[in-house]
Amino acid sequence: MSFLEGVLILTGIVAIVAQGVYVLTGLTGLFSLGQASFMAVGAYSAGIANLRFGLGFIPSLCVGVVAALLASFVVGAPSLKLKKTYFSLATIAFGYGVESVLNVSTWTGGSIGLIGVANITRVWHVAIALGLVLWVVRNFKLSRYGRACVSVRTDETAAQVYGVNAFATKQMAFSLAAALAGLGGGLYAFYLGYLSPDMFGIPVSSEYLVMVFFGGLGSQTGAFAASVLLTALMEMLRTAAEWRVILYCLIILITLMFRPTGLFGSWELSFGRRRNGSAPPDSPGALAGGARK
Amino acid sequence: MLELKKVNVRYGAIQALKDVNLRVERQTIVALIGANGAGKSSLLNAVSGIVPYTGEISWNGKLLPHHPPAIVRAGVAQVPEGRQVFSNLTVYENLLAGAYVNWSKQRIEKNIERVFSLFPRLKERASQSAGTMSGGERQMLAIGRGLMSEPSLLLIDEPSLGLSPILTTEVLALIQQVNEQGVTVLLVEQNARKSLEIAHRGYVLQNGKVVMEGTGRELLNDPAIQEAYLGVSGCA
Amino acid sequence: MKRIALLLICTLLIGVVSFSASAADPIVVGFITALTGSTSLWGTQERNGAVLAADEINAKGGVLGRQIKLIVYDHKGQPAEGVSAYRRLVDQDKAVVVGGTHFSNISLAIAPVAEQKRVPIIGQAIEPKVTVPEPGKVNRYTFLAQPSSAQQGQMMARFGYENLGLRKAAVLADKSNSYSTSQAEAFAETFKALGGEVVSYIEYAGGTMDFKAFITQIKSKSPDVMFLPQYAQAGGLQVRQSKELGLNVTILGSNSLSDQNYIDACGGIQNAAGTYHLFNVNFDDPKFAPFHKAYEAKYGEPVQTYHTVFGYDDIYLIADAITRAGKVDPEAIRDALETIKGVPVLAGDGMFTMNPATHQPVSMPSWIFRWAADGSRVPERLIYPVE
Amino acid sequence: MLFQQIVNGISVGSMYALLAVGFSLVYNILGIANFSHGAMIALGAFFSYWIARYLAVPVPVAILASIAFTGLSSALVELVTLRILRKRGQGSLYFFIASLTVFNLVTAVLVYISRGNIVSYPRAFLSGTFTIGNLYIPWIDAGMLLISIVCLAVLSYVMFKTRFGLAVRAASFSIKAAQLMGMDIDAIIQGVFFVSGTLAGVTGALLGVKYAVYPYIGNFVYMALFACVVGGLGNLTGAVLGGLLIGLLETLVSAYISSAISPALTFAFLVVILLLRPQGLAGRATEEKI
Repeated sequence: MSFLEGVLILTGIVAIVAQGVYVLTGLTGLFSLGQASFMAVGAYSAGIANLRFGLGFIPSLCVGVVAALLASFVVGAPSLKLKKTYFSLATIAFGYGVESVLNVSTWTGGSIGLIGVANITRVWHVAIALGLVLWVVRNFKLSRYGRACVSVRTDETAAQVYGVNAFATKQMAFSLAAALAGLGGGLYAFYLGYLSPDMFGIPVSSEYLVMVFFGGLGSQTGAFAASVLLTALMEMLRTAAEWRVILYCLIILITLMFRPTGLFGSWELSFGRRRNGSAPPDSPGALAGGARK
Repeated sequence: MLELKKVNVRYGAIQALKDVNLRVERQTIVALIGANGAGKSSLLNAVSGIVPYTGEISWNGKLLPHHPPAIVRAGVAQVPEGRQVFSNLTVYENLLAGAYVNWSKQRIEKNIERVFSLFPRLKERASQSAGTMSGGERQMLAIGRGLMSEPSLLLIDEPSLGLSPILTTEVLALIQQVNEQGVTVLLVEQNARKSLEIAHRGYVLQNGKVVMEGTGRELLNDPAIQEAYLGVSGCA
Repeated sequence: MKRIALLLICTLLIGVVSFSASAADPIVVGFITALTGSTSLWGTQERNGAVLAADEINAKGGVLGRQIKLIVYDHKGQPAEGVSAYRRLVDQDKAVVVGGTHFSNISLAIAPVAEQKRVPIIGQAIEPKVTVPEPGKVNRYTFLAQPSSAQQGQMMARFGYENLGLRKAAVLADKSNSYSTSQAEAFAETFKALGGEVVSYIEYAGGTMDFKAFITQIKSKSPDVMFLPQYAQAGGLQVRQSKELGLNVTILGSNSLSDQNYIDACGGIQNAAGTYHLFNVNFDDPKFAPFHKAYEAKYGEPVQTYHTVFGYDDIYLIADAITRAGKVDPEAIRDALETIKGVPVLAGDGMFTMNPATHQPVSMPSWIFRWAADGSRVPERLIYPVE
Repeated sequence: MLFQQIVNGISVGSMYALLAVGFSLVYNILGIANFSHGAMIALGAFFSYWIARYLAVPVPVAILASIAFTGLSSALVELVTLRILRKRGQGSLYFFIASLTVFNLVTAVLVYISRGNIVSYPRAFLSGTFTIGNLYIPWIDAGMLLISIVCLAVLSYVMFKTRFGLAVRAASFSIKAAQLMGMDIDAIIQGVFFVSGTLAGVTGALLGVKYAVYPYIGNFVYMALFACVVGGLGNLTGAVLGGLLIGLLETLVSAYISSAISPALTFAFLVVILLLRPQGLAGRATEEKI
């Protein structure tokens, strides 16, 4: 596999996970600092399924996705009923939990990590997965479930008055996001062939959040474009040596100041009929407990 | 005299006020009536400078700035609906907050005494948290707080919201009393009948436009108004 | 339109990334290290050492009559970044051999990729699994240039038991760092095998800054020695906090405790004095004089940490391998790396020999140092690992 | 040993409390997590270190100077991020992301300047230990507890006895209503950032004295968020209680249950507490704000 293929695969994986964050944060207004941990669950489950149970590529990926889904129910069931802030906190707790369990467990290789997962992922795998994910998320957004998510984000109480089950809607968005993170994680495991707990910390989760805002909170296109742009940017800045992270942060910050709604705002690329995305209102989501104007 | 000339307010794609012209003579009560979403609160908020607008708003011949503190200092105060009293502060602190633009301790004390004489109930509850008060008491506090900056023009938003009919009458009587002390009042009310009864003039807003104006009596007797806003039983 | 243009730019950017031509006149040697992130001090020192070595070699006419072109990339402390850097070096820059990474997790991620790409990498990641993923198997293209963590833990245990006569040990290990856990395990195993007792073995979660809960526990077991296989910061804090809680025992530590940082983290030399640590470089040895002089001339400041030597030695080992390979071919260079024998280096006892079966150095000794009250490192003895 | 562990826990907790109070000030007024607080913690640590080292002044003087600096930096962050966003009609939600980026940026700059180095103050400040019976109490811990108490006393004076404090509390309830009272909301928010920045500066400098000065010291901000939420949002007393609770819990879990997974267990406990008491420790079940 060449360098370019490697970059393309990584970009695709980032884009898949970012689509999940878009559903969760952009559509539903929930902030998760645990998306990378769902990646970890997906990656480790897929890796272990392959390494210890000899499952093939596709079945292992399925195991990863299912494991992430299960985890999303465990985290979501208690926390999604509460204020959005507590949900965010629960995701942080989940992040710490996953990291320490991975460090402690001999089954996952502890801090040394899981060595010897097969290198299977190729560009076309990721391309197909990404295409599917983009299609699913687009349809989800336009479906009644997507509209339910938007109504929960805008005003949860009002949504419930109109017959939207807010808890179920949030759980659905959370699980979809977790499943996508799990899928991304699985592909990651088979791309890298090696997993260690420090790959999936809270800082990684927050990078995904920044990414979705950078692209435009209300735009699926934006989430996709931002994942491509920022992954490429980080790679290009490799030659900047010590200045790399500083430049990366500066570029993001300046962009956000000049385009506070992100690159794409709520604009969507559409084929045929022009369709305007739903503009995200300025209702603080999670990490913003006492919601007020 | 408060004068609005060609005032426009927009929130993104929605235009809340369209070329509104409006006058409030000194020491009168002017009622602003209209359906929900007609732009009544936007108009008050434009005058208070907390929503951006285009056009001219002047008070006593001087153009009002767009900066809320300067507007309050110019003698224009707003009494927002009753839920907006600071329920994390005590009654006394709420009044202090109302006197924020005033630096003189003596005058603040004097004003507090004045408010307490208008609303004796507030005095009893001075050290109580505003969050524990009933709807009527909150409304009184909101009005009292509005008076603390010694305004010459008071904008009052929905004083009867959530109040029983008896309390509504009581609060409107208090507003009349305040007016008699020389304060000009621009009143926004859902309860069109009662507010027009105490108002010298009234304006009817519909979809962000002034569609009708006249004295309180004229409007009360207008058949179109009767049908749209007064009904048989009056608005709840 | 603007937005569609933006989209197009996104897709083009990916292409641009891969766009860097390489005229293959000089020999391209890659180097991967941490230039950003929490270990960037070590990384930049490693890079400085590597650049210094490459310059020296080039000034003497290069290797096989060709100049060395050293390309250094950052890995940010993240395994996937390390793999991307390796791929970029091999695919885009056409590097024939790669040096670096002091991070076990990053080298563990690169190792399988190196097996596919068949371009050797020689570095300082001391986890034995980097080169020997499972007993009896060796990663053909991955090499280690310093004693492994197992050997370092073992040497410390022997020194403590045999030379200092210590019998009751407490071990404190960072569960999130294999550098720490693997040394701790080796130490505990050796110490017990020698006849000592490990009274307390505590593994804590990564990122911990306050160790008083553990130190209070350790204190109740009254050990006579604490083994701290830590980075300088954590190790220093542990020592400082144990002094604060009235626990005064002999401290044995890993090679990171030789950083000047360690004294700072201890809160001053009065706390750090008496600590024994490992270090396979003795800067006081006169043979380092030219190295120090050259470094200061080039960078205008003294050497900060021993990682400088690691980068420096890596490049000389690579140069030697290329010379013996006789051609600029990754496979030949790999074979030459595997058969390094008696090549002069600065670390250890000055001679480097590679074990072809493990891709780790043969009997590479380390100095045991003691931090003296005046802030100098006093070499106690040179100790060899037992194979 | 249990008493010693409790002392250890309180010493960690008092620090978290101070962190949480500064953090909750901005949280209360904007309703959003301000991660640039982490940047201010790190700047406070580095700046007081630099002053103490290069100007050779006593550590307490250096800390005071750095507090002014972090206060101003915090106000500057408000000016170049939140102010611009508000003028463009975007509110606190986007500021959340901007503050996260500011945090990352400042950390990266400090990594660049310090090259990831760990440093300590040139001369010992509050070093050593005193004992009460079997209890060992480091001076730095006692000092931090004392300084925390002083800071909290000053802060509660400012919040409850001054005009500025009244405005901040009013704005915490409703920015719109505060504006209608003639309060200059931009100035108030700026002031809150300044005060919050000074608190971050004190904490950062003290953390630097207690542990060491290093670029990632700002990561303590996550603890501040936790303490703030567990204590009950919008409540300064709650922030203090939350901080103390987390410190104690963390220490006791490490000591008696499991050291390797103590963060995970601690956070799990906290989530359970929130499930049982959703308004937080000191939160009253008051009505929702509008």
